[in-house]
Amino acid sequence: MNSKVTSLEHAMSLVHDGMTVMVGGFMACGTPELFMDALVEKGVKDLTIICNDGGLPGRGVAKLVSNSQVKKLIASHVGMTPEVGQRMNLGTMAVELIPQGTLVERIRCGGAGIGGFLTPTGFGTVVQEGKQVIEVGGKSYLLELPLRADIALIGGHKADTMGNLIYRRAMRNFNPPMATAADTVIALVREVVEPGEIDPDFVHTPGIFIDYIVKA
Amino acid sequence: MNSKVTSLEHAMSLVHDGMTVMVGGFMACGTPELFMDALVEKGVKDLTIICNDGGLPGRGVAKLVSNSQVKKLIASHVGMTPEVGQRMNLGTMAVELIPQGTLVERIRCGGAGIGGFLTPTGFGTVVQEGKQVIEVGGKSYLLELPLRADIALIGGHKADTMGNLIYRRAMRNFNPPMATAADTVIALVREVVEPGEIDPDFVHTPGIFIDYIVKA
Amino acid sequence: MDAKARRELIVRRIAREFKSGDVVNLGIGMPTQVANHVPEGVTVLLQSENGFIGLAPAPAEPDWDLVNAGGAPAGIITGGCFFDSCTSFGIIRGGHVDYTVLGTLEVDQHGSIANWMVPGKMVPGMGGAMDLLTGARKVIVATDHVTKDGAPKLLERCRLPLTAVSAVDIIVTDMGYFEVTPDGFLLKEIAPGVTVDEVKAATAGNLVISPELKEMTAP
Amino acid sequence: MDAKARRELIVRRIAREFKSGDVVNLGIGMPTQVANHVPEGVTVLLQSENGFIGLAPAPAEPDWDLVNAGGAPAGIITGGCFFDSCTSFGIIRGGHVDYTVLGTLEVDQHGSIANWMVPGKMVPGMGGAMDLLTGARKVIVATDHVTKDGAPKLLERCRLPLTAVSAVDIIVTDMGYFEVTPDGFLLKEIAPGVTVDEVKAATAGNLVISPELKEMTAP
Repeated sequence: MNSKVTSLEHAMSLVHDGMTVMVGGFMACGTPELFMDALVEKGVKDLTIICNDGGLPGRGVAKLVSNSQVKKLIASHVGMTPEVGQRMNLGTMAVELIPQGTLVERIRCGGAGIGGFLTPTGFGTVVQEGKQVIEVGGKSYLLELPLRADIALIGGHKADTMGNLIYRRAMRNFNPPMATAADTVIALVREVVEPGEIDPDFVHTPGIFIDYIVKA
Repeated sequence: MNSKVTSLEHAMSLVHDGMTVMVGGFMACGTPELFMDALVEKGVKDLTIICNDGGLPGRGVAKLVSNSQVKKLIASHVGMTPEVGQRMNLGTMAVELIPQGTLVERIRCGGAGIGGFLTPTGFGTVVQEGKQVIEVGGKSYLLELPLRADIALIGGHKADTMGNLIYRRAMRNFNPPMATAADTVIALVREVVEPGEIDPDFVHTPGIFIDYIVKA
Repeated sequence: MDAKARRELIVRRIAREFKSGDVVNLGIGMPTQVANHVPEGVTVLLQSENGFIGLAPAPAEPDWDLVNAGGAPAGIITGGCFFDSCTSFGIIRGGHVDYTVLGTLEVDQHGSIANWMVPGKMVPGMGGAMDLLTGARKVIVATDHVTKDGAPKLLERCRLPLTAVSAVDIIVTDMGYFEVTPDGFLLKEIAPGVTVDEVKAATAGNLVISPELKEMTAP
Repeated sequence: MDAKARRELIVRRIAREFKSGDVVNLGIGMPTQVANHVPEGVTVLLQSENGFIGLAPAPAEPDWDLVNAGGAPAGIITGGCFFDSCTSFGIIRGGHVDYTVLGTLEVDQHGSIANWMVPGKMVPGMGGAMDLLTGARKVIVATDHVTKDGAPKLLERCRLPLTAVSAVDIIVTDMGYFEVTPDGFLLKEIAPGVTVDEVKAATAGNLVISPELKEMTAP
């Protein structure tokens, strides 16, 4: 089988104006930072970004926000990046806030062919607005729908050339579910090894989910 | 913290007549075989067993079936154990057949506080009977509900005394989701080590899900 | 052709559908044999729904922690990996399996398929078949064209309880290669020594003959 | 008491709720300090919702792959483990977290809580708070009893947009320890130097005084 390793340039050529892009990481931990820099340089615009949060000032998706490349940000928390709030208030960027557990489960559903799921989270709050409420066993749940993207940009620690991936420490977070839920999945890793060098019992993201690997 | 390691005798004293018991494994691979033997010896009865399959003749949950300890078997496949079919036809044991992906996802939901999920699997078949059909984006899905048990009996390879577990090869199958979806979870493992001896990046089942460990 | 030769023709033809890197799940029985005929230079990744990618023949000394979806000893390729059943069916249901190949009792011109139960007979259970049929990107049915009694298996509508509705894309039998289309079974390739009239006589649903009908070869 | 002493009283009291092996998630701000006051001999497992069990102070040399839910460097105990956000919220939503401790803007006698947004102000987002509130087995609110302006934070009904409905079990303030009951806020322990009348005056919802009212000590 051909190696999935490609150049940064080729990988970033797959991201176009107006696309929906998932970006892994939590407060920029596990975010493929080099991809953020490359997208700033490339200047691709009108992106819809799905990410746990807005990053930190000058780190993570905040770089794309500062450079006015984001049309809409779908996240659970943007409190660490005041600029997100400013742009939201100015109306120059839309922000959709989703409870973190619901956000990650919607992404998982998008990758796992599940048409939706019932969660108690957000019942009786503004999160409920516009959603179907379904009672099961006397308890009320919101029906939440799957999320998918055109591209997922994820951050890993080590990969083999077949795309089998491992993460280190807390960098895993949103990366594994996002790797399942986009038409094209590109991983930035620190180290690339040959197939067989990662123990098959301890692969975090199976290689079949990964389309391209870029070595940082 | 106290070690979660206990004796086979104590662990099996927690299983009582009439309980719903999840048993991990796939065609007896990854099934805690010693627990099956101990339950046969103990003679606990009227069990509702949730398992991927009926095991193989003389292996896995087939041992409990042969010994007339199972009131109802919930599984995706029982074709390898003719005795299951015979008892079903004689009316001495109830069998509920569920598509494998739906079965494991129902268990996951039971452990993850999800009230149900929408799957295309089984739409337009007998699996649909009695279920709510929900349309999302023009596609029809069945609403499937969570499954939980009183006890989950799972099979692992190695554990630390805090319950952190790893599996080997294909023995993982239904064990990790079942470990999340029962009031009491008991794991049979081949080796017990001290905390810290399993790399925290490569734990398959976090120790918080495990109540008791028995060394085979 | 004897039964063995007919089946070899079917599985050899199916094995030519794949390209390198495709993720393929093979059902038990005849579909399993497809793995033996994948052309040289093409590397497919076999998914085993009990929890791994990279299914390979069992080593001489079986490892009972490593079995296939039938519970028999198996192996894994270099670069394969293991996961739990949730992930396995996320892969299946989520469209990450490119092809599944299954046998059948009946298949109809709408792509609906019945291959898991015969009322009144022992019911083995659907296992992962319903998920594979709804989830795989392309579903290929590998089947003899008629039953042992000579009755058509390709029907206008399935009569047995369905395994999935409108799920089948391609049917390969000992008589030909068919695509399921809105107009019915589209015969695209015909087996050596078989006539179109014979196919028509042995098929119960709408049959459309491709204007580019070719011989079904199995090198 | 000054603000620091009041907060120390609150977090010390909360830290005495746990038993060894409890899985605890601490919100940012005052709740984080609870970790510093868990009695000797009690080992709780701190869950960090960004993906691990066994949150510990950061080592001297920070590892930026290992941060807490606020994005700051953290550590992990021996025997802790990492997982992805799906598993993390399966743990939270599925009732595997024994206690969550959160601050609040308002909490009401029905256990509903409002702590994530003030209309017209910058909205940071709910993060994992809504999931923690609905999923944790016991929800403990750690809060000053009144706002900076002296207005009650314990209300008959929350006025701000809710974070969760009927979710809170216990409220610990600088005035006392309260259980949320069908009859309202049940005052079970009262802070040193505070009178029941003072609590009444500072609380807007139904207040019930426990017949076994004790002093809230924080050794």
